[in-house]
Amino acid sequence: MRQYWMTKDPIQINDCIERVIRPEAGAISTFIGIAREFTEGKRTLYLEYEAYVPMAVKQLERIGREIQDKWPEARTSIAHRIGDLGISEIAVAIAVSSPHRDEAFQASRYAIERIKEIVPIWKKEHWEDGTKWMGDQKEQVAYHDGKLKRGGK
Amino acid sequence: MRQYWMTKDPIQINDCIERVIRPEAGAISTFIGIAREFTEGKRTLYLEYEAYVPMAVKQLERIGREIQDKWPEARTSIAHRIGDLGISEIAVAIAVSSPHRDEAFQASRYAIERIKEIVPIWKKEHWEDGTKWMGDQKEQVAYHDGKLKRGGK
Amino acid sequence: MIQVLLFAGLKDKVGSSSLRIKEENITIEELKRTHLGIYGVEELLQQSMVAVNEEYAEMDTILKTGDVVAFVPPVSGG
Amino acid sequence: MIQVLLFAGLKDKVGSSSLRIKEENITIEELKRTHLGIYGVEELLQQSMVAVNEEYAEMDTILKTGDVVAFVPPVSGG
Repeated sequence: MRQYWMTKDPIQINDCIERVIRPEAGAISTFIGIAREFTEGKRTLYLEYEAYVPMAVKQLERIGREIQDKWPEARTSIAHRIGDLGISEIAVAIAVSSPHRDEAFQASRYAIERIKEIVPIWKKEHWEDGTKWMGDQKEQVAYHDGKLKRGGK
Repeated sequence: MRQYWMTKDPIQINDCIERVIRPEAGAISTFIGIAREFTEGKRTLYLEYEAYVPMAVKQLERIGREIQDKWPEARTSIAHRIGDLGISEIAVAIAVSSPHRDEAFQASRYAIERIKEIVPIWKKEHWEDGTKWMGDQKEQVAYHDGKLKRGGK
Repeated sequence: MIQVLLFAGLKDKVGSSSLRIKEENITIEELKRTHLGIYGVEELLQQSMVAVNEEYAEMDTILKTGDVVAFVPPVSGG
Repeated sequence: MIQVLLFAGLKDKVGSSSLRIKEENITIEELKRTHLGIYGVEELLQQSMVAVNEEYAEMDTILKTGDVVAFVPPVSGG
């Protein structure tokens, strides 16, 4: 059972949760990114996600290793959707378990921030009046010169 | 459909998630507290939760109002189990949706901290060699003089 | 008549989850002192929060007949 | 032979998701300058990270034949 995957099929958060449950775990923090219909009044019809799939999986695995380095007792699972998503469908699901809640919260937050930095996935907004490939949503200067922001230890 | 409830039946995180999804939501942060088998090597056989149920529901609703005051666009749902729980069963499930992830993370963290402060629920550990009612796990001085730590605005 | 609810360790030590006390117009502090002293649970009561009719209340709240007073030992939900 | 992969806006502007370039022993920077200039995507390439064989790489990496170079425009997953 892979802990990190990309899929064209709808994601169930429980698929991630069941991969991180273990007897030492007392806390699970999950993060779910869903397709938002209204952004400051502007209406999205659907989202389209494209990815460099094999590399995206490797980068998700890398995020998992970074989390394990930072929080050794944490266990992580991440799934990301590709293709077309209707409103309120799950784009990304992250689950992190740990003995106590503090690390679980920190690690799941870390995971989504890193996804937005290093995982080769792109979102295209389909509005009523046009489309646009979104990028650079973190407004990281690091992107602009084409360099990778290093994480981990 | 109630957003906040206490139950003797197993909790599904999706029951909380479906209560907070809305077209403006792009992020959902959930927290799941599960029965941990091993705590620093000591083995728990099962957990028992007791609650002052009607008041506990009111306090969960109060936490929801506090969250709405702090993060007006957040929507919250919380379920807490009572009775006996086997290892890895869900004791508490929290889901918070919001347009963006920062508020969702903050609010779900806030919810679990407040649950541990003000909601009249008690956990009894059943170990191989005895039992104990747990209390004061936050080590809040506020408890020792019987005063309520005020939250909200 | 005032109803007193007890939970968790407090319930175990007192040996009951509910007490009925024939009093009214007394404060919670007075109720503790005059009616709960016999159970030897001073320390737990000292650590407990108190609720009247399902809402947290202060120790100087005056209890009316029919009120339900709950002693809430340090909570451990979640 | 070097394979170049393009994604998202970069793919749309170039009009292809993959290019085959008859070169070897050149840096990524040189590849960009000599073979991608014709597509008018300098700004997007400038903002992009680059990966060789599915791992992020620096612009001065020297490409061997058979390498797969991916230009990764600012990502927007999650």
